[in-house]
Amino acid sequence: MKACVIVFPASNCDRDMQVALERSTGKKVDMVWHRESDLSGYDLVAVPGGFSYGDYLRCGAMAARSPIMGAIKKHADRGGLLLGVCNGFQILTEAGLLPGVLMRNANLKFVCRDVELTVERNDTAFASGYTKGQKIRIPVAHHDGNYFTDDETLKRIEGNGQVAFRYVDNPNGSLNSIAGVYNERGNVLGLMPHPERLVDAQLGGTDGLPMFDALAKGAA
Amino acid sequence: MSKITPEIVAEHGLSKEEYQLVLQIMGREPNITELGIFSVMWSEHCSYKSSKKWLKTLPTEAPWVICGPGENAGIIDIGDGDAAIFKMESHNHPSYIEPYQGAATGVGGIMRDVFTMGARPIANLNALRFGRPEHPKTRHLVHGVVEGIGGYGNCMGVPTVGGECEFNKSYDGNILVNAMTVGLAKANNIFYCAAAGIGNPVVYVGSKTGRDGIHGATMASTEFTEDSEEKRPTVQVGDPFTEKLLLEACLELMQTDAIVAIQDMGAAGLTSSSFEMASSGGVGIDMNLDNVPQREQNMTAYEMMLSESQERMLMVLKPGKEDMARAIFEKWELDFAVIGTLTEPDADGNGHMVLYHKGEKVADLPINPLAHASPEYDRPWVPTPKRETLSPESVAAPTSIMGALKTMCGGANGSSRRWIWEQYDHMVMGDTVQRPGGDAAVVRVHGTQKALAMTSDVTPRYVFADPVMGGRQAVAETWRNLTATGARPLAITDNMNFGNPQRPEIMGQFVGAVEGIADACRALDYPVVSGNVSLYNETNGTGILPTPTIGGVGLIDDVSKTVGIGFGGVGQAIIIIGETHGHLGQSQYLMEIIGRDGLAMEDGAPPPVDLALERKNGDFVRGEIISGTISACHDVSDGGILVALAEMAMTANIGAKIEDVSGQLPLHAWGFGEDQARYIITTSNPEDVLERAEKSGVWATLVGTTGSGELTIGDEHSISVAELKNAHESWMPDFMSHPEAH
Amino acid sequence: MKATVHVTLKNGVLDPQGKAIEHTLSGLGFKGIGDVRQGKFIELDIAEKDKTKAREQVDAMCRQLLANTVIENYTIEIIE
Amino acid sequence: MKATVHVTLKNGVLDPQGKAIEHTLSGLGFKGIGDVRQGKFIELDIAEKDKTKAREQVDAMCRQLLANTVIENYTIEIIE
Ligand SMILES: Nc1ncnc2c1ncn2[C@@H]1O[C@H](COP(=O)(O)OP(=O)(O)O)[C@@H](O)[C@H]1O
Ligand SMILES: [Mg+2]
Repeated sequence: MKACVIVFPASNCDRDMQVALERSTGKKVDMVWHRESDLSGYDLVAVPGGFSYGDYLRCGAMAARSPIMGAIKKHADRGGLLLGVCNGFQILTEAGLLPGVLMRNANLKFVCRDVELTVERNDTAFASGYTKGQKIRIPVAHHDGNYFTDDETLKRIEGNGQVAFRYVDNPNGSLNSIAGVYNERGNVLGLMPHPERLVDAQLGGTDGLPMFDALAKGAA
Repeated sequence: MSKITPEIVAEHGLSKEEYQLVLQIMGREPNITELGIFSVMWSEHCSYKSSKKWLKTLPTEAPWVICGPGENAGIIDIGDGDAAIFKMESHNHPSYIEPYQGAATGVGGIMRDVFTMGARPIANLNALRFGRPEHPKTRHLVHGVVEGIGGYGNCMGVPTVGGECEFNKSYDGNILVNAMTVGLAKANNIFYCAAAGIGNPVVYVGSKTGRDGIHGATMASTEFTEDSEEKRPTVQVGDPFTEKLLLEACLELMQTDAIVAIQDMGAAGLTSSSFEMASSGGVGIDMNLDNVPQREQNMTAYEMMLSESQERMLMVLKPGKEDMARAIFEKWELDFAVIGTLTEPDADGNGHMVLYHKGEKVADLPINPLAHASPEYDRPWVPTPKRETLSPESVAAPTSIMGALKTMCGGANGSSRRWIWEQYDHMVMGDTVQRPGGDAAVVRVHGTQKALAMTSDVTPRYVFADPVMGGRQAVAETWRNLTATGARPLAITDNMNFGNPQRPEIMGQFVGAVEGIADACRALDYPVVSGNVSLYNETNGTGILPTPTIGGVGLIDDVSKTVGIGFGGVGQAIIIIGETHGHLGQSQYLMEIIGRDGLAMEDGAPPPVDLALERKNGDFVRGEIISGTISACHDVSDGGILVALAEMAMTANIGAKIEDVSGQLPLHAWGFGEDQARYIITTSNPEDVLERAEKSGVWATLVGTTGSGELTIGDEHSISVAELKNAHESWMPDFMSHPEAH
Repeated sequence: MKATVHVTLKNGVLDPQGKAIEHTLSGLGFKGIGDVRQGKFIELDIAEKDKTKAREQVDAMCRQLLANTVIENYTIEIIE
Repeated sequence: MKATVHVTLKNGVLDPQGKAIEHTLSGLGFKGIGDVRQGKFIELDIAEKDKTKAREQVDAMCRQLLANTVIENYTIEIIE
């Protein structure tokens, strides 16, 4: 299992993601600068949270036009695993790799707290460590996590079972309380909550750990 | 060149005497650029002219202090080659004028102070003081300040883990925004500001210079009047994105051996950074302003020297390292420009700052006289009159004890600050072990089992009533808050927010507070390693409550041993450490329930602080935490025992049954009195704890047991934890949900 | 040349900022306010001297970066 | 009536967003782009039928909420 974390200017959960991945895989996880253009050696590519380009213009918009994005698309097309968390999720939607957009939170406030999520499916490389319908506690920390799509897309992703996680108590106004979505093929996951923040009991919980353990096992 | 008239001198905030000194130093009339430089260098903000004399009396040394006050931030040794670097700084005036940008740039500035020295910031705290909730501007200010702090810190990816927020009429026209940053560095890779090496290049990095905040530093040093809203264009806009890049680029360059000296451009931008570097190094600088990266057209030398554009740094590099350094900054997409060279001091040993612009010499200033011979005042002061101690019996009882408790927990100053800290990313960087809401935040040293505990505290009404005692209390409270997590308190930073020092009674508050802080630091082995002074916090002649904010940092050797404030489970014994005398003078009970404002002599003296007792009780509690015998710990401060118990109950969602042990005291004095040096702990092993307390000569009383959903005292007084919590959690969101204009 | 771009949300796309403004305005006592929408307004200088080419260039910028065409519309004005 | 408001940063006020957009556009290969500034554009419906009164009302909204007059300017257009 070879994993890497993409670093954009002002990514800031890159180290957190690296720590979580290294903990589960037991292997060194590379940091890849956004100017690079080759990801061919990796099984898993993680696009971390943060404020790439200051969240200016639209969250994720400028990062989605970075040189590395070509390689990220290739990786996804090839069936490689691609995980976008928070700003990473925003970047993947801006890049068209995942459906929908993330708008400003309904109350216009940044929100940082643990939220409860329902695991919508567990037949993917990301969620096989959970049970379907399981409630897990994962932190959110974002200003723009309000998931939105047009009706047609919404119907489609709901119909395809592309919803990965839902909020139990919607913190940001997301449509259908959607906290994370897969692409059709199920090898790309984007989610607003930060599973990498709860992989260590000392930090108050380990509900994020099964995701990284499953990825480490699945892609081994 | 325009002549320097008395009006121009006055506009620059220089007194007649100060201008005479300028003439004497220069041996001629200065030009406008030179005058501008004098004015910012000698502003209260940069020169500490009113406070210097007193600040020198603070204890600043301990075996673990690597660097005390004087540099950008203080540094302490935390073992294993690690150092913690921290400081607090105010951005009060700018935040009143433009709360979002004022607070944001305050956070940006303090982070630069810390990473200039080679540290990666690992935590931010913020101590906020606003006017009364009913004041028409308060809501707008709270909104903007909190959003600005979050906007900057969140983008930087540095967790904001703690702080304080208080509402009081005295801040109606003068809010306080004090921001603190704690960073981590390797003790053998710390960077200072002293320039050295004649001929070495002086390099500018970061954002371009615009006409931002020109005269910001002098603005922060003059009293506010109604027309100061006119000074608005001096507000700077922060760019946290650029600062994040600057942070990464600087830390990357710091891994090489290229840097001789580095200094951030804070207040008074290029002027103060270049003068500080040159004066600490005893050298001169020739600077070519044409090379300064500029955002706007036709900037004058005056404007460039006084601009407070954010996200900039000045460095002296070793010769030949320019290209390597440039490559790093360009990778991070930042400006990099060689703008000067270090020069020999003259025959008298004075370095000169010589500025060139468009081929002309536009300023030539001797450095040391400006930096060191700046005025130092021994301002007249009068001691604050002593107040009587109120007897417990003299303060009226509430109609209902639990009703009073609910009012206090659900009031403007007793309610939860969740509304604030949920807008701050307090978990990023993956080491926040204790999140906001407890006594002190606990942040792990990355990759180790060590952790730093940090907190900020001050009780301004105590300081007003008795500056010496209030100063002691502020230090003691931070020490207690750190202790309550199991940390060994190591050092403090202070942020002295006061009114107009030209008024003897205000100066008296300052002098008293410094004395009290110094007492406490000495007694607790807890020196001051950095700080900041903000004077003239006064509108139309009314000063703020004296507010010496103290930021404390402590070390936890094994983070698995730390405890929080939530009751540690059901069926645990509750023990109060420290003796209760029912001190209600200046108490939160007196303010919130009796409705006093604390200003009148009849509102009494604040609780006395016995520093030896603080130390004894605190050392005992810390020992118990470290040996793992207790499951929760909370210090007793505002609101006394009952508020502390309520906070422990609400945090854990567990009630408690408390015996009425008030004895001779009225129950409300027992429950709400604010005697110092006390803690509440829970344990499953009360006999052992009590026995050890007795052996150590520490007053400890078993008062009850945790459990159920009610908080009950004796047979008569009871309230559900859910009801308390609802009151506690709803005040701030309710208050802030009203629409506000600006 | 100078170009200005207006980026607005498509019809039917949720506008949390507009909603919040509307809510606050009525909270402030303004009566009869409806359907507030917030968009972006971007001004830029371009070296291109030909008006048609300039417009084409700005159009490309909009498609590639300035607007998210899944949810946003844009209009371009070329000045001078 | 319909009103539109443009909110822009005052001259000389740093525009970090504009700067970042400029940078990304040139990264995308667009040449000769300078001085990108980003502002806000707000559209709203108002019940007021009188044009002068409508403008006054929107002006009050700008001062109280829509613009931060410390660092921003605004212009109002009343349509219909
Ligand atoms: N402005 C703020 N920013 C972040 N955290 C805050 C702020 N104000 C208060 N808090 C947090 O709320 C909790 C309670 O604060 P406070 O009542 O001042 O604590 P104490 O009385 O123990 O000093 C603390 O954990 C503190 O860090
Ligand atoms: Mg406390």
